[in-house]
Amino acid sequence: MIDVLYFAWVRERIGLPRERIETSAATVADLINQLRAREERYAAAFADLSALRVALDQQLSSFDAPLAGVREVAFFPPMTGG
Amino acid sequence: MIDVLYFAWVRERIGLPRERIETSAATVADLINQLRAREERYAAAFADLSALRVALDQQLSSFDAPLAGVREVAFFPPMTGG
Amino acid sequence: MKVSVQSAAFDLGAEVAAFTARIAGAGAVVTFTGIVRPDGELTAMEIEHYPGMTESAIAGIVAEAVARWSLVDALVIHRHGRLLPGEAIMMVATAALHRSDAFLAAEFLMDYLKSRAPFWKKEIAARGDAWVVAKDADDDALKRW
Amino acid sequence: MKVSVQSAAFDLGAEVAAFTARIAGAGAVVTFTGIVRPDGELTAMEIEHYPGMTESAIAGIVAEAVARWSLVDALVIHRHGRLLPGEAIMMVATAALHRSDAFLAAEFLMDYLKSRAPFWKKEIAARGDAWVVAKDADDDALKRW
Repeated sequence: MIDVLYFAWVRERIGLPRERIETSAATVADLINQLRAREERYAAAFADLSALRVALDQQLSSFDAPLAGVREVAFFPPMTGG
Repeated sequence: MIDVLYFAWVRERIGLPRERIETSAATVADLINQLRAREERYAAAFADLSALRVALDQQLSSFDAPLAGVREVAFFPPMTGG
Repeated sequence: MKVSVQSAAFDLGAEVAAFTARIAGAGAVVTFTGIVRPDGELTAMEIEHYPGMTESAIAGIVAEAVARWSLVDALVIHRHGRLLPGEAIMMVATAALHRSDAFLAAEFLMDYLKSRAPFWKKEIAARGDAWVVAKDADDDALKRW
Repeated sequence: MKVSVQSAAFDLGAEVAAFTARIAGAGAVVTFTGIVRPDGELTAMEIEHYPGMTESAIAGIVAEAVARWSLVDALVIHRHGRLLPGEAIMMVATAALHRSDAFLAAEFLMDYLKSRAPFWKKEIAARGDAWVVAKDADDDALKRW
Protein backbone atom coordinates (compact mmCIF):
# COMPACT_ATOMS: atom_id res chain seq x y z
CA MET A 1 0.00 0.00 0.00
CA ILE A 2 1.23 3.44 -0.94
CA ASP A 3 -0.19 6.93 -0.39
CA VAL A 4 -0.64 8.78 -3.68
CA LEU A 5 -1.20 12.55 -3.57
CA TYR A 6 -2.36 14.88 -6.34
CA PHE A 7 -1.99 18.66 -6.46
CA ALA A 8 -3.25 21.56 -8.56
CA TRP A 9 -4.81 20.56 -11.91
CA VAL A 10 -3.75 16.93 -11.44
CA ARG A 11 -5.93 16.84 -8.30
CA GLU A 12 -8.78 18.54 -10.14
CA ARG A 13 -8.58 16.21 -13.13
CA ILE A 14 -8.46 13.04 -11.06
CA GLY A 15 -11.06 14.42 -8.68
CA LEU A 16 -9.43 13.68 -5.33
CA PRO A 17 -6.46 14.96 -3.34
CA ARG A 18 -5.10 11.59 -2.17
CA GLU A 19 -5.77 7.89 -2.07
CA ARG A 20 -4.16 4.68 -0.82
CA ILE A 21 -3.24 2.34 -3.62
CA GLU A 22 -2.40 -1.36 -3.62
CA THR A 23 0.48 -1.72 -6.02
CA SER A 24 3.39 -3.93 -6.93
CA ALA A 25 4.83 -1.30 -9.29
CA ALA A 26 8.62 -1.31 -9.30
CA THR A 27 9.03 2.28 -10.49
CA VAL A 28 7.07 5.52 -10.70
CA ALA A 29 6.54 4.84 -14.41
CA ASP A 30 5.02 1.44 -13.59
CA LEU A 31 2.68 3.06 -11.06
CA ILE A 32 1.62 5.63 -13.65
CA ASN A 33 0.81 2.85 -16.14
CA GLN A 34 -1.26 1.09 -13.49
CA LEU A 35 -3.18 4.33 -12.79
CA ARG A 36 -3.70 5.11 -16.49
CA ALA A 37 -5.34 1.74 -16.95
CA ARG A 38 -7.88 2.40 -14.21
CA GLU A 39 -10.13 5.08 -15.65
CA GLU A 40 -10.25 7.78 -18.30
CA ARG A 41 -9.70 10.60 -15.74
CA TYR A 42 -6.37 9.02 -14.75
CA ALA A 43 -5.38 8.49 -18.38
CA ALA A 44 -6.16 12.18 -19.01
CA ALA A 45 -4.18 13.39 -16.01
CA PHE A 46 -1.14 11.32 -16.96
CA ALA A 47 -1.37 11.87 -20.72
CA ASP A 48 1.67 14.16 -20.94
CA LEU A 49 4.41 13.36 -18.46
CA SER A 50 6.50 16.35 -19.54
CA ALA A 51 3.82 18.51 -17.85
CA LEU A 52 4.16 16.56 -14.57
CA ARG A 53 6.56 16.34 -11.67
CA VAL A 54 6.81 13.64 -9.03
CA ALA A 55 7.97 13.62 -5.41
CA LEU A 56 8.79 10.46 -3.45
CA ASP A 57 8.44 10.85 0.31
CA GLN A 58 8.39 14.62 -0.22
CA GLN A 59 11.60 14.78 -2.27
CA LEU A 60 11.54 15.72 -5.96
CA SER A 61 12.32 12.62 -7.98
CA SER A 62 12.07 11.20 -11.50
CA PHE A 63 9.71 8.84 -13.32
CA ASP A 64 12.27 6.05 -13.53
CA ALA A 65 12.93 6.07 -9.76
CA PRO A 66 12.23 2.79 -7.89
CA LEU A 67 9.31 2.66 -5.44
CA ALA A 68 10.86 0.16 -3.00
CA GLY A 69 10.44 1.50 0.53
CA VAL A 70 8.53 4.60 -0.60
CA ARG A 71 5.43 5.45 1.45
CA GLU A 72 4.20 8.60 -0.28
CA VAL A 73 4.14 9.50 -3.97
CA ALA A 74 2.93 12.92 -5.12
CA PHE A 75 2.10 14.06 -8.66
CA PHE A 76 1.79 17.71 -9.61
CA PRO A 77 2.52 20.24 -12.35
CA PRO A 78 5.71 22.36 -12.33
CA MET A 79 5.67 24.59 -9.28
CA THR A 80 4.71 28.24 -9.40
CA GLY A 81 5.62 29.64 -6.01
CA GLY A 82 7.35 32.85 -5.06
CA MET B 1 35.00 85.32 -7.13
CA ILE B 2 34.27 81.64 -6.80
CA ASP B 3 33.15 79.48 -3.86
CA VAL B 4 35.57 76.63 -3.21
CA LEU B 5 34.41 73.77 -0.97
CA TYR B 6 36.47 70.98 0.60
CA PHE B 7 35.18 67.69 2.00
CA ALA B 8 36.48 64.77 4.07
CA TRP B 9 40.29 64.62 4.37
CA VAL B 10 40.71 67.47 1.87
CA ARG B 11 38.76 69.69 4.27
CA GLU B 12 40.83 68.45 7.22
CA ARG B 13 44.15 68.93 5.44
CA ILE B 14 43.35 72.44 4.25
CA GLY B 15 41.72 73.27 7.56
CA LEU B 16 38.49 74.84 6.41
CA PRO B 17 35.25 73.67 4.75
CA ARG B 18 34.87 76.50 2.23
CA GLU B 19 36.25 79.82 1.14
CA ARG B 20 35.67 82.48 -1.50
CA ILE B 21 38.56 82.86 -3.89
CA GLU B 22 39.49 85.61 -6.30
CA THR B 23 40.70 83.85 -9.41
CA SER B 24 41.20 84.25 -13.10
CA ALA B 25 41.89 80.54 -13.58
CA ALA B 26 40.56 79.25 -16.89
CA THR B 27 40.25 75.61 -15.82
CA VAL B 28 40.04 73.50 -12.67
CA ALA B 29 43.70 72.56 -13.16
CA ASP B 30 44.66 76.25 -13.25
CA LEU B 31 42.74 76.86 -10.02
CA ILE B 32 44.52 73.92 -8.39
CA ASN B 33 47.90 75.36 -9.40
CA GLN B 34 46.91 78.72 -7.93
CA LEU B 35 45.89 77.02 -4.64
CA ARG B 36 49.04 74.87 -4.50
CA ALA B 37 51.16 78.00 -4.70
CA ARG B 38 49.42 79.56 -1.70
CA GLU B 39 50.59 77.47 1.24
CA GLU B 40 52.04 74.09 2.12
CA ARG B 41 48.68 72.73 3.37
CA TYR B 42 47.17 73.35 -0.09
CA ALA B 43 50.16 71.79 -1.81
CA ALA B 44 49.77 68.74 0.44
CA ALA B 45 46.02 68.44 -0.20
CA PHE B 46 46.48 68.67 -3.97
CA ALA B 47 49.67 66.57 -4.17
CA ASP B 48 48.01 63.57 -5.81
CA LEU B 49 45.15 64.44 -8.13
CA SER B 50 44.35 60.76 -8.77
CA ALA B 51 43.09 60.68 -5.17
CA LEU B 52 40.77 63.64 -5.76
CA ARG B 53 37.46 64.32 -7.43
CA VAL B 54 35.97 67.67 -8.43
CA ALA B 55 32.41 68.93 -8.79
CA LEU B 56 31.46 72.14 -10.61
CA ASP B 57 28.17 73.66 -9.47
CA GLN B 58 27.39 70.32 -7.78
CA GLN B 59 28.00 68.18 -10.87
CA LEU B 60 30.92 65.74 -11.03
CA SER B 61 33.44 67.09 -13.50
CA SER B 62 37.08 66.76 -14.56
CA PHE B 63 40.28 68.68 -13.91
CA ASP B 64 40.50 70.02 -17.44
CA ALA B 65 36.99 71.49 -17.34
CA PRO B 66 36.67 75.27 -17.90
CA LEU B 67 35.62 77.48 -14.99
CA ALA B 68 33.78 80.11 -17.04
CA GLY B 69 30.39 80.76 -15.43
CA VAL B 70 31.03 78.35 -12.56
CA ARG B 71 30.03 79.65 -9.11
CA GLU B 72 30.94 76.69 -6.90
CA VAL B 73 33.88 74.29 -7.10
CA ALA B 74 34.19 71.35 -4.67
CA PHE B 75 37.20 69.09 -4.06
CA PHE B 76 36.90 65.77 -2.28
CA PRO B 77 38.19 62.19 -2.26
CA PRO B 78 36.34 59.38 -4.06
CA MET B 79 32.93 58.94 -2.44
CA THR B 80 32.17 56.20 0.05
CA GLY B 81 28.42 56.28 0.51
CA GLY B 82 25.90 53.47 0.64
CA MET C 1 16.68 31.27 10.43
CA LYS C 2 12.92 31.38 10.22
CA VAL C 3 10.64 29.66 7.72
CA SER C 4 6.90 30.15 7.92
CA VAL C 5 4.25 28.71 5.61
CA GLN C 6 0.96 30.26 6.61
CA SER C 7 -2.48 31.24 5.37
CA ALA C 8 -2.62 34.38 7.52
CA ALA C 9 -1.40 37.74 6.22
CA PHE C 10 1.94 38.91 7.61
CA ASP C 11 2.99 42.38 8.70
CA LEU C 12 5.85 43.20 6.34
CA GLY C 13 7.07 46.21 8.31
CA ALA C 14 7.07 44.31 11.59
CA GLU C 15 8.83 41.30 10.03
CA VAL C 16 11.55 43.47 8.49
CA ALA C 17 12.03 45.35 11.76
CA ALA C 18 12.22 42.14 13.82
CA PHE C 19 14.61 40.50 11.35
CA THR C 20 16.92 43.50 11.31
CA ALA C 21 16.86 43.77 15.11
CA ARG C 22 18.24 40.25 15.53
CA ILE C 23 21.08 40.21 12.99
CA ALA C 24 23.90 41.61 15.09
CA GLY C 25 27.08 41.70 13.03
CA ALA C 26 25.55 42.06 9.58
CA GLY C 27 26.27 45.05 7.36
CA ALA C 28 23.64 44.41 4.70
CA VAL C 29 20.00 43.32 4.67
CA VAL C 30 18.06 42.60 1.48
CA THR C 31 14.34 41.84 1.40
CA PHE C 32 12.06 40.77 -1.41
CA THR C 33 8.29 40.89 -1.19
CA GLY C 34 5.99 39.34 -3.78
CA ILE C 35 2.56 40.91 -4.19
CA VAL C 36 -0.58 39.76 -6.02
CA ARG C 37 -0.56 42.13 -9.00
CA PRO C 38 -3.96 43.72 -9.66
CA ASP C 39 -4.20 42.46 -13.22
CA GLY C 40 -7.33 43.31 -15.15
CA GLU C 41 -10.12 40.97 -14.13
CA LEU C 42 -8.24 39.09 -11.43
CA THR C 43 -10.42 38.79 -8.32
CA ALA C 44 -8.16 36.55 -6.24
CA MET C 45 -5.13 34.27 -6.26
CA GLU C 46 -5.52 30.79 -4.79
CA ILE C 47 -2.28 29.23 -3.63
CA GLU C 48 -2.17 25.48 -3.06
CA HIS C 49 0.80 23.80 -1.42
CA TYR C 50 2.05 20.42 -0.22
CA PRO C 51 2.05 20.52 3.60
CA GLY C 52 5.17 18.88 4.98
CA MET C 53 7.16 18.97 1.77
CA THR C 54 6.77 22.75 1.51
CA GLU C 55 8.46 23.40 4.84
CA SER C 56 11.28 20.92 4.27
CA ALA C 57 11.90 22.09 0.70
CA ILE C 58 12.14 25.72 1.82
CA ALA C 59 14.35 24.82 4.79
CA GLY C 60 16.73 23.04 2.40
CA ILE C 61 16.87 26.01 0.04
CA VAL C 62 17.48 28.41 2.94
CA ALA C 63 20.23 26.21 4.40
CA GLU C 64 22.01 26.17 1.06
CA ALA C 65 21.81 29.96 0.75
CA VAL C 66 23.09 30.46 4.31
CA ALA C 67 26.08 28.19 3.68
CA ARG C 68 26.90 29.53 0.24
CA TRP C 69 26.86 33.25 1.08
CA SER C 70 27.84 33.00 4.77
CA LEU C 71 24.57 34.62 5.78
CA VAL C 72 24.17 35.95 9.29
CA ASP C 73 20.46 35.11 9.04
CA ALA C 74 17.68 34.42 6.56
CA LEU C 75 13.89 34.49 6.62
CA VAL C 76 11.20 33.09 4.33
CA ILE C 77 7.46 33.61 4.79
CA HIS C 78 5.12 32.18 2.14
CA ARG C 79 1.36 32.27 2.27
CA HIS C 80 -1.14 29.79 0.89
CA GLY C 81 -4.91 29.95 0.46
CA ARG C 82 -6.94 32.77 -1.07
CA LEU C 83 -5.22 36.15 -1.52
CA LEU C 84 -6.65 39.36 -2.89
CA PRO C 85 -4.95 41.67 -5.41
CA GLY C 86 -2.46 43.91 -3.60
CA GLU C 87 -1.84 41.40 -0.80
CA ALA C 88 1.69 40.20 -0.09
CA ILE C 89 2.17 36.57 -1.14
CA MET C 90 5.59 36.01 0.35
CA MET C 91 8.81 37.59 1.50
CA VAL C 92 12.43 36.66 1.92
CA ALA C 93 15.09 38.49 3.91
CA THR C 94 18.84 37.92 3.93
CA ALA C 95 21.50 39.40 6.21
CA ALA C 96 25.19 39.26 5.31
CA LEU C 97 28.43 41.08 6.04
CA HIS C 98 28.54 42.61 2.56
CA ARG C 99 25.87 43.77 0.17
CA SER C 100 26.69 41.53 -2.79
CA ASP C 101 26.21 38.40 -0.66
CA ALA C 102 22.87 39.63 0.67
CA PHE C 103 21.66 40.43 -2.87
CA LEU C 104 22.85 37.17 -4.42
CA ALA C 105 21.37 35.06 -1.62
CA ALA C 106 17.98 36.80 -1.92
CA GLU C 107 17.89 36.26 -5.69
CA PHE C 108 18.92 32.62 -5.25
CA LEU C 109 16.13 32.11 -2.69
CA MET C 110 13.57 33.64 -5.06
CA ASP C 111 14.69 31.59 -8.06
CA TYR C 112 14.52 28.38 -6.06
CA LEU C 113 11.27 29.15 -4.25
CA LYS C 114 9.68 29.84 -7.63
CA SER C 115 10.36 26.44 -9.12
CA ARG C 116 11.48 24.11 -6.31
CA ALA C 117 9.05 24.81 -3.47
CA PRO C 118 5.71 23.00 -3.92
CA PHE C 119 3.29 25.88 -4.42
CA TRP C 120 0.79 26.22 -7.24
CA LYS C 121 -1.02 29.44 -8.05
CA LYS C 122 -4.49 29.66 -9.56
CA GLU C 123 -5.89 32.93 -10.86
CA ILE C 124 -9.53 33.45 -9.96
CA ALA C 125 -11.25 35.77 -12.43
CA ALA C 126 -14.71 36.55 -13.76
CA ARG C 127 -13.70 35.09 -17.15
CA GLY C 128 -12.84 31.79 -15.44
CA ASP C 129 -10.14 30.32 -13.23
CA ALA C 130 -6.73 29.33 -14.56
CA TRP C 131 -3.70 27.64 -13.07
CA VAL C 132 -0.58 29.74 -13.50
CA VAL C 133 1.73 27.95 -15.93
CA ALA C 134 5.40 27.67 -15.00
CA LYS C 135 7.69 29.44 -17.45
CA ASP C 136 10.72 27.81 -19.01
CA ALA C 137 12.53 30.96 -17.86
CA ASP C 138 11.89 29.93 -14.25
CA ASP C 139 13.78 26.69 -14.72
CA ASP C 140 16.44 28.45 -16.78
CA ALA C 141 16.96 30.88 -13.90
CA LEU C 142 18.30 28.00 -11.79
CA LYS C 143 21.18 27.46 -14.21
CA ARG C 144 22.67 30.73 -13.02
CA TRP C 145 23.43 29.08 -9.68
CA MET D 1 9.60 58.69 -5.45
CA LYS D 2 11.08 59.79 -2.18
CA VAL D 3 14.65 60.83 -1.42
CA SER D 4 15.64 61.79 2.10
CA VAL D 5 19.09 62.82 3.35
CA GLN D 6 18.85 63.12 7.09
CA SER D 7 20.83 62.91 10.32
CA ALA D 8 17.94 61.35 12.26
CA ALA D 9 17.51 57.60 12.51
CA PHE D 10 14.72 56.12 10.39
CA ASP D 11 12.22 53.42 11.25
CA LEU D 12 12.99 50.70 8.71
CA GLY D 13 9.82 48.70 9.37
CA ALA D 14 7.60 51.77 9.10
CA GLU D 15 9.36 52.94 5.91
CA VAL D 16 9.00 49.52 4.25
CA ALA D 17 5.34 49.31 5.28
CA ALA D 18 4.57 52.83 4.01
CA PHE D 19 6.43 52.24 0.75
CA THR D 20 4.63 48.97 0.09
CA ALA D 21 1.25 50.51 0.94
CA ARG D 22 1.57 53.14 -1.80
CA ILE D 23 2.81 51.05 -4.74
CA ALA D 24 -0.53 49.91 -6.17
CA GLY D 25 0.13 47.81 -9.26
CA ALA D 26 3.55 46.45 -8.40
CA GLY D 27 4.22 42.72 -8.04
CA ALA D 28 7.70 42.93 -6.51
CA VAL D 29 9.38 45.04 -3.86
CA VAL D 30 13.10 44.84 -3.06
CA THR D 31 14.74 46.68 -0.19
CA PHE D 32 18.36 47.05 0.81
CA THR D 33 19.47 48.33 4.19
CA GLY D 34 23.08 49.19 5.01
CA ILE D 35 24.11 48.89 8.65
CA VAL D 36 27.22 50.06 10.54
CA ARG D 37 29.01 46.74 11.08
CA PRO D 38 30.23 46.29 14.66
CA ASP D 39 33.85 45.76 13.66
CA GLY D 40 36.35 45.24 16.44
CA GLU D 41 37.25 48.59 17.97
CA LEU D 42 34.86 50.74 15.94
CA THR D 43 33.02 53.12 18.26
CA ALA D 44 31.16 55.15 15.63
CA MET D 45 30.88 56.01 11.95
CA GLU D 46 30.89 59.68 10.94
CA ILE D 47 29.27 60.39 7.61
CA GLU D 48 30.00 63.70 5.90
CA HIS D 49 28.07 64.83 2.84
CA TYR D 50 27.71 67.72 0.41
CA PRO D 51 24.35 69.39 1.14
CA GLY D 52 22.59 70.29 -2.08
CA MET D 53 24.65 68.08 -4.34
CA THR D 54 23.76 64.99 -2.31
CA GLU D 55 20.03 65.40 -2.89
CA SER D 56 20.38 66.23 -6.59
CA ALA D 57 22.87 63.42 -7.23
CA ILE D 58 20.59 60.87 -5.57
CA ALA D 59 17.52 62.21 -7.38
CA GLY D 60 19.37 61.80 -10.69
CA ILE D 61 20.37 58.22 -9.88
CA VAL D 62 16.82 57.36 -8.79
CA ALA D 63 15.30 58.92 -11.93
CA GLU D 64 17.61 56.81 -14.09
CA ALA D 65 16.66 53.62 -12.23
CA VAL D 66 12.94 54.40 -12.49
CA ALA D 67 13.19 54.97 -16.25
CA ARG D 68 15.45 52.02 -16.98
CA TRP D 69 13.48 49.35 -15.09
CA SER D 70 10.01 50.92 -15.38
CA LEU D 71 9.74 51.16 -11.62
CA VAL D 72 6.37 51.82 -10.04
CA ASP D 73 8.18 53.63 -7.24
CA ALA D 74 11.57 54.00 -5.56
CA LEU D 75 12.83 55.24 -2.22
CA VAL D 76 16.25 56.28 -0.94
CA ILE D 77 17.00 57.31 2.64
CA HIS D 78 20.62 58.08 3.54
CA ARG D 79 21.81 59.34 6.89
CA HIS D 80 24.74 61.59 7.70
CA GLY D 81 26.40 62.56 10.96
CA ARG D 82 27.48 60.22 13.76
CA LEU D 83 26.13 56.64 13.71
CA LEU D 84 26.76 53.85 16.20
CA PRO D 85 27.58 50.24 15.32
CA GLY D 86 24.37 48.37 14.50
CA GLU D 87 22.55 51.50 13.31
CA ALA D 88 21.09 51.62 9.81
CA ILE D 89 23.06 53.98 7.54
CA MET D 90 20.72 53.96 4.60
CA MET D 91 18.05 52.08 2.71
CA VAL D 92 16.71 51.82 -0.80
CA ALA D 93 13.43 50.32 -1.92
CA THR D 94 12.27 49.55 -5.45
CA ALA D 95 8.84 48.46 -6.68
CA ALA D 96 8.36 46.91 -10.11
CA LEU D 97 5.95 44.66 -11.98
CA HIS D 98 8.43 41.77 -11.99
CA ARG D 99 11.07 40.63 -9.56
CA SER D 100 14.12 40.84 -11.81
CA ASP D 101 13.49 44.55 -12.47
CA ALA D 102 13.10 45.27 -8.75
CA PHE D 103 16.35 43.41 -7.96
CA LEU D 104 18.37 44.99 -10.77
CA ALA D 105 17.18 48.50 -9.94
CA ALA D 106 18.05 48.07 -6.24
CA GLU D 107 21.56 46.82 -7.09
CA PHE D 108 22.02 49.67 -9.56
CA LEU D 109 20.96 52.20 -6.92
CA MET D 110 23.42 50.74 -4.42
CA ASP D 111 26.33 50.67 -6.85
CA TYR D 112 25.73 54.29 -7.82
CA LEU D 113 25.04 55.58 -4.32
CA LYS D 114 28.30 54.01 -3.24
CA SER D 115 30.52 55.90 -5.65
CA ARG D 116 28.45 58.72 -7.20
CA ALA D 117 26.60 60.26 -4.24
CA PRO D 118 28.77 62.68 -2.25
CA PHE D 119 29.11 60.90 1.08
CA TRP D 120 32.35 60.18 2.93
CA LYS D 121 32.61 57.77 5.83
CA LYS D 122 35.07 58.08 8.68
CA GLU D 123 35.61 55.28 11.16
CA ILE D 124 35.94 56.48 14.73
CA ALA D 125 37.93 54.02 16.86
CA ALA D 126 40.05 53.95 20.01
CA ARG D 127 43.13 53.28 17.86
CA GLY D 128 42.45 56.48 15.90
CA ASP D 129 40.06 57.77 13.26
CA ALA D 130 40.35 56.84 9.60
CA TRP D 131 38.54 57.87 6.44
CA VAL D 132 37.10 54.88 4.61
CA VAL D 133 39.01 54.48 1.35
CA ALA D 134 36.99 53.89 -1.82
CA LYS D 135 37.73 50.54 -3.41
CA ASP D 136 38.57 50.13 -7.08
CA ALA D 137 35.87 47.45 -7.01
CA ASP D 138 33.28 50.16 -6.29
CA ASP D 139 34.13 51.97 -9.50
CA ASP D 140 34.38 48.68 -11.38
CA ALA D 141 30.86 47.82 -10.20
CA LEU D 142 29.51 50.69 -12.31
CA LYS D 143 30.80 49.07 -15.49
CA ARG D 144 28.10 46.41 -15.08
CA TRP D 145 25.48 49.04 -15.90
